[in-house]
Amino acid sequence: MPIYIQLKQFDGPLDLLLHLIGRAKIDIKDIFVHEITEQFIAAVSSAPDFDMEEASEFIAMAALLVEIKSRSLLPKQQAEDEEDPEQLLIDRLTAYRQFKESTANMAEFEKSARQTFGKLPEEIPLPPPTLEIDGLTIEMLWEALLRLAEREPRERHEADLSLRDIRRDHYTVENCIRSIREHLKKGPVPFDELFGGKPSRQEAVTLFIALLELLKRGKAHVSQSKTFDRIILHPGRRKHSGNP
Amino acid sequence: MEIREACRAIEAILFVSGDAVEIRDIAQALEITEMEALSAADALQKEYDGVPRGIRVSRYGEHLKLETRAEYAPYVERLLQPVQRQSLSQAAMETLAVIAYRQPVTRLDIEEVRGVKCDYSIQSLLNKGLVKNVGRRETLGRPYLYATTDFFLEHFGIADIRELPPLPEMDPPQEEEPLIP
Amino acid sequence: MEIREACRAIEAILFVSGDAVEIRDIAQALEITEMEALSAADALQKEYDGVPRGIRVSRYGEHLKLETRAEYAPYVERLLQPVQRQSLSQAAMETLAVIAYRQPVTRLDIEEVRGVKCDYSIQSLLNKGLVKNVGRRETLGRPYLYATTDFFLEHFGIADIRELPPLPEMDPPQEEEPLIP
Repeated sequence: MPIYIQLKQFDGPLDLLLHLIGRAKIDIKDIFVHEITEQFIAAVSSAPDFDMEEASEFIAMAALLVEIKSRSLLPKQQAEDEEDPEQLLIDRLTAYRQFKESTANMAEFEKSARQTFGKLPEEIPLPPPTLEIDGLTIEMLWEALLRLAEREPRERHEADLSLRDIRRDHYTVENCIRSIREHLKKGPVPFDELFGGKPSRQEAVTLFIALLELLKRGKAHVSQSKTFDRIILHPGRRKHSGNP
Repeated sequence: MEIREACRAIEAILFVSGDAVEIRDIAQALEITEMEALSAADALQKEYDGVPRGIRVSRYGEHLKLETRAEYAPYVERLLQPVQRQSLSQAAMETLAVIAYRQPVTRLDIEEVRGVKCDYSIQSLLNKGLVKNVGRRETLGRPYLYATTDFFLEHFGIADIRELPPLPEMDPPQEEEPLIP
Repeated sequence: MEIREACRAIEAILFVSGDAVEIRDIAQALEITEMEALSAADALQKEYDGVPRGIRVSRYGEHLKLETRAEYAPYVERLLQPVQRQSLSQAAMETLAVIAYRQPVTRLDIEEVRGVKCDYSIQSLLNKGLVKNVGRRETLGRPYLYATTDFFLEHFGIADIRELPPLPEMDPPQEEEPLIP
């Protein structure tokens, strides 16, 4: 009797085999006693929706069935330790049927769980995230300072910037500008005379920036007769003599 | 924090979030230990179960959720369109069954049982949050291992994976009762 | 329908809805009169108010609603937006120490003390809100000046930076080189 089967209905060859076994009302272990193999091959080869991609598993199974069947016709020549492919297939089918049956139980659980309802989450405007910092203690700060102190001292240019005190900058650009302009009121002044006896690096840098600022604002200009000669600072903008 | 107070706070949290909330996150928010959060949750659960109520506190693995009791589903459905859990296809259910009973398993383990490729159904279960990746098996190719999630428990309404009924018996041949009638 | 049963059904409906539900609609769904629905709602409300709970039933005109009690909102917020815990690396701790005791300082000042590049640790302290930019030093390159923030004070529970303990006294080996003690 020909069997028309749509392969798509089945979740693979094991599923189809179980279907055929079920329909024949036989036990899984009698699969090769019955005509299941023939029915399976007929079903696969006559399938109208034969899609190579999906059918490859069915074809592989058909090949296995044929192999098992043909082996049974030959005298036994199987090694002791070799597993019997027929028994392997029967075991696989049995295990698969177990899981397949278990899905009925699971579907029951699913069904009753569907009788309970949750609630949609509320929409809540959230404040900005808060941050907490672990292990930040005054002791840890101290330890960090002590580590720094123990480290090999590097050359320090500005001893006035000690960790001992929190001190404002001694020299600000604004103050320096004021002091340069005081000097300039008396007329041109050599640049190096702007500094005190031993200017600190900070003083020198700040004065120099103040000077650049004055030049930019046009409140002063400089002259130098030759390279490395003294730089003379003059009040006011440079008067252009017309020379390019 | 007193346990009564913790109960109330948990109740409020579960109500607002609607979804299942992890016990660890609750403990963190209330600044109590997970053990304390657990016993408060237990107390709250008992309180809800003590008198028959329209809603209950359910525990799914490490998650807690507030939800309606099944008996009142018809009334709820008559008035509202509650969000329904989607039921799974047979293929997805088979793959899920293999994962649930044999976890952790690799894709090949599942395909060995089902006799078909399972990439697609595994991916769809991952997307639904019913299974998760729990590492790799240290064999050739280091394949991923899959296990069920707390959301799996929620989907099937069970508190613990051990509540799944045992697999159906292997042996009895059922002459008169064909599997697929 | 018994009043207790109606209470339970109303509770389930209000929970799933989340929003306010009209009493007339509830009566219709439960196939009871509006009067019956009202007295069931009353009973439910009393039940919720009897014991302190995290949620309560509120009535707004002809509507009923289940909602959280305001006092538990902070826990809910804390859950949805947990406090982010971070710790400081040793490098960041050193940089912070230098800034705290010498502020305002430039990156170069810090690097001079620490003897390593400090861009990364300064950035990380800025991100954590422990230090801030307080202008520029008017020297060449106009480098940024860094100082500690109010969050820094808050973290140590002090009102003013001068409350930081004085640096440990150590005999400086050289007058001109008062190292970090």
